[in-house]
Amino acid sequence: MDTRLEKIVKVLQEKAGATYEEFRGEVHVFINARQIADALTFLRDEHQFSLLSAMTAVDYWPQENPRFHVIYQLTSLTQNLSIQLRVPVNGSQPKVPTVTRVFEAANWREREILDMFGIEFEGHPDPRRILMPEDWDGHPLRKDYPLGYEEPQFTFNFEEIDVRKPYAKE
Amino acid sequence: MSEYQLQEVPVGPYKHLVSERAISGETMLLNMGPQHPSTHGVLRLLLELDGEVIINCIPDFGFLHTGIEKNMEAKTYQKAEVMSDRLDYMNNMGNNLAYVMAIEKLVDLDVPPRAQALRVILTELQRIASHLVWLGTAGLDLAAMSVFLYCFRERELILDIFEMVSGQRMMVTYFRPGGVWRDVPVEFESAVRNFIKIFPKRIDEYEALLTKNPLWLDRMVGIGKLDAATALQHGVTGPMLRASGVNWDLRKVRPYCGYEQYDFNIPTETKGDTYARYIVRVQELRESLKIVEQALNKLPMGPVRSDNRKFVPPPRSEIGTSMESLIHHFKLWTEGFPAPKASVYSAVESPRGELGVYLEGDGGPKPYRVHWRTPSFDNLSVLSKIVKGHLVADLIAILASVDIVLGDIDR
Amino acid sequence: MGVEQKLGNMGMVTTTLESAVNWARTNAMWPMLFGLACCAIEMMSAQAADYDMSRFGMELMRASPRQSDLMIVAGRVSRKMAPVLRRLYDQMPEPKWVIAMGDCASCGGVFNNYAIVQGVDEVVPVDVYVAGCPPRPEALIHGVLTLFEKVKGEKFTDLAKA
Amino acid sequence: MELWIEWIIKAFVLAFLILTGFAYLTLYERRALARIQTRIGPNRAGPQGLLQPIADAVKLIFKEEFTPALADKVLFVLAPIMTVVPAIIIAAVIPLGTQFTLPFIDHPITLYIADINVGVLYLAAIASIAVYGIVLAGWSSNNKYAMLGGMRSAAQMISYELALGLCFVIAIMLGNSMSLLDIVNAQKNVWFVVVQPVGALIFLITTLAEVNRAPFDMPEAEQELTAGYHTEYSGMKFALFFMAEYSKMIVVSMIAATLYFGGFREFWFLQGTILSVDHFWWLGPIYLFLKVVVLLFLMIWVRATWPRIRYDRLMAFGWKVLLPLSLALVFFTALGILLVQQFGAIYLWFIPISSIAAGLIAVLLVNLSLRRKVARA
Repeated sequence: MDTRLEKIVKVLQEKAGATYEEFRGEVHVFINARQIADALTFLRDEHQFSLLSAMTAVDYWPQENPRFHVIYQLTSLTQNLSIQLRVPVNGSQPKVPTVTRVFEAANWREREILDMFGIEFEGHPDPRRILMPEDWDGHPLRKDYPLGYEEPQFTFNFEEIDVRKPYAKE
Repeated sequence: MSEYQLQEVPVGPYKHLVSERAISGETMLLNMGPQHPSTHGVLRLLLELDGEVIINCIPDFGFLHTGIEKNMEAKTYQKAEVMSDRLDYMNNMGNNLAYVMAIEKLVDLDVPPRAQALRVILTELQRIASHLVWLGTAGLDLAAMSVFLYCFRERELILDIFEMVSGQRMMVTYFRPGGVWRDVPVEFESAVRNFIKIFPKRIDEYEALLTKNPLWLDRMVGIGKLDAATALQHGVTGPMLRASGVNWDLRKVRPYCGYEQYDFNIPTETKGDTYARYIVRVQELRESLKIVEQALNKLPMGPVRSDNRKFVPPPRSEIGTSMESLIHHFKLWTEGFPAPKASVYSAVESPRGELGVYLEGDGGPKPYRVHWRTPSFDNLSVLSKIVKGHLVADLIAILASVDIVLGDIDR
Repeated sequence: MGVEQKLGNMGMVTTTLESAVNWARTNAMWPMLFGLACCAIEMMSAQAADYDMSRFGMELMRASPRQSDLMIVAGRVSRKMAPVLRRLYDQMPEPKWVIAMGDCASCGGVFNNYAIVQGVDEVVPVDVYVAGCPPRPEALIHGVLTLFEKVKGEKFTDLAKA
Repeated sequence: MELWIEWIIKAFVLAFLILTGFAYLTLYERRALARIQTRIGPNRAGPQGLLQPIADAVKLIFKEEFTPALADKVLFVLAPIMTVVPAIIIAAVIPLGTQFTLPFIDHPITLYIADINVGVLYLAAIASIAVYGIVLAGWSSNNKYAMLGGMRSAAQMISYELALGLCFVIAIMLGNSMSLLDIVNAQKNVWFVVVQPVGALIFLITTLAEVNRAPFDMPEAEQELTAGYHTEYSGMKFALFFMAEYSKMIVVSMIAATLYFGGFREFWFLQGTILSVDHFWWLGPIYLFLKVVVLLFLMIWVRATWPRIRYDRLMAFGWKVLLPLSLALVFFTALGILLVQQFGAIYLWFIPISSIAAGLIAVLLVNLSLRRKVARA
């Protein structure tokens, strides 16, 4: 691990009780949901991690606690460093405080996670669905959401499919 | 005479985003898109207009949401690559590259130098092709229609090269984990050289049509100014960020595929307006061409695929003679290769900015989670900030300069 | 529908008129300027110099559905886009035709999932399907010519009935 | 008795000419654009695509007519008519040639419908009516894009009409008459474009705005307002707008040719030769046709090359550059004419020199302000 990152991780460990993992040179810091906004502010202001490169979530269903990880990938342009923060989130009523006040890029990313995983971001200024229609049921990227497979039509199952498949009429 | 009344856009879900005046009907809500000639696809912008001045711009997208991330989770690592082509459909080679680099990082796979050089050549050609489409459509948006056709003429040359190496014009799936699909044909080099010879003159042609054109300047200069701090706040990357004065290009700062061997500049501008973005992209055309030429001159001989048989299928000739190869081949194409239970984030510089792939394995042959950090998504998020106070016509210019690809945003 | 709906069957007069009108329709079919995804780029290529759809009088891409005759569904149609697409189709004046360009528009293509309409024929009636992902510009032009063949065989009476 | 038959026949011929001209102008434009853009253009309908306009027309006739439910029905139907009629009747005063004598009955036939003594005024009056159609179309469609298009059209027309009018004035002063025939005949020796090149240039620019052609095609700016004022129009009604736009292109080119490029007169070097209009009357229309084709090509060329100017810039350009400049030109022209009257014909050179100087100053100022803007941004 980069010595500069080491220092940062140490501070996070002391301040927020974070733990970390390392894989192929990437540092993943696990942090509590309550401290995420503070941790991001700290990284942004004191270590110039000024770019929130990516923000996403992973669903570990059927594991319930923690079911989700919310992932913040940060980049420091001046130091050319990257660090990943991961916030474990509970499966029932998943909630994470918003970080839109730290990074505005998080605004749409959080909406996307809300849309796709159903994780609520407390204090988000505009909590609407972003990709799916407003009236969509469920959160597609959850592991318990079906992919929505439809049987392809081939010559041998023509009639069978035609019965089920809707066609537009003039 | 019937009573005249304009049909109003329902404000409902946008109530907290528009101003009071829109609800009272004092300002006009204009629905731009999803079918509009200059939203570059199916983007919907809800505009609040005072006369023709934009007070508010609320982007609404997802009309092209394809469920690619979910779909990739249902396929093996190799098969899922097919999906990556269709994300940002201007940057197919670049998407492939981002994805296979993530896999290579996840399973720790080496790539032979020839494959690296080929990847550089082809992604740079793709960058040129993408910028050509951008330049053409930006010209078309501002009604300089001939540029569009000239740009597509040159793009065809690149597509011919792609077809030559991969058999497809757009959805190439040419880069594979551990190398490329197969070696390039013998005509490849002469085709690329021909392109290198022709293209600089063509760039001059576009520049002659646009760069100093007073109307073009008038439409572009000082429009949609974006300062570096706001850009970073919104996660803007790529030419847009460089036009705002931040010299950040992953090819330079975190070289991959051997970009460190090539001598090229990262064009930056400081003004951060629409024109600066145009200049940055046009200069990038030349820089990319420089890289292509150098990579082609240095193109080493040798294998184009790693010989790690656990992840890379053996060549055809081996299958007939080696039992082990046959088993590997069979295993790879029926079951796929397992990847460790871990996650990586790997990013490349796409024509639009940082194209990152978050890839998580679960020990099985299918990715547990693939997330695409797509540059257009963040680049677009800054739009509503930079269009405020501009005219509708400027919105077109700004939108063109952001260079969004809806497939990239909606995924 | 246009004038022909009021004509009905008038024997030879309408047959000759029919072929004249169908000839006009095939030679002046204005597509709607409407692209969805990857195929839209190939559609643009088909308009550009190397393939040049303008030879068939098709370079007048109309941005307004009111003035277009042909809807080329170029790309995948998501569940969110489907109502919009149908509305655009409804806004086009008769007679109108639809080409489903590419695999996604024809049958869902590689995206067999929750988000994509499995074939645009669930939403609008399709005249010609063009295969390919994306189809080459030549394939699109072939699709257009196939549509022309179809249009040439159309009868006023059929249209009046519909 | 004979007179009105003659008029009706001439009116029919003229209307026919303009309508056919419009149809083939669309083909001309599409082929020329295609050439510029390294394409081929329509070539499948008939030999070399010559039947393309007919195909377009037949298709549009047999297309469904559509009126939006919330549109103002009367005005919605009236608007295309109001746009197309002025575009055609404006041609009535344009002289296509001199005159000839009908054989057997010895009746002289003039190659224009009316030579009214205030012909130029007629042009200015009719030309400004066409904008009503566009504004009404935009308003009555009950569509926001259409309304924005209509509003833009009105604003644009007002700002460019003035400079256009002043360019009429220059031609009137040089021709010393308001009759178009006199103006043409005054250009027998030297075309007004030579005397007043900057005026001719401004005239061409303002006519581009007058007929809503690129780069001034604000009202229908496709990339901004989808289709602008005719967004909701389909079938034949849309065709009428199409017809109006292209007929106006032809007519303004005819006017430009008449006022500044010698009208139906031959080129000055052909004067007195066998190719003079005085020698064969039928050469007049041919010369005019050639000039119109060249001017039309200019319009198409501009469209293929230039980006669209922004709406507010367009107005600023009209008010701040074209209007003062054309006022200056009027002044210089008047001064030049005075000098000629006082001191002799050699002083005619004062007009082009002073106006080119004024034009260059204007270009310089615009350039400077643009450069300042670029530097400031």
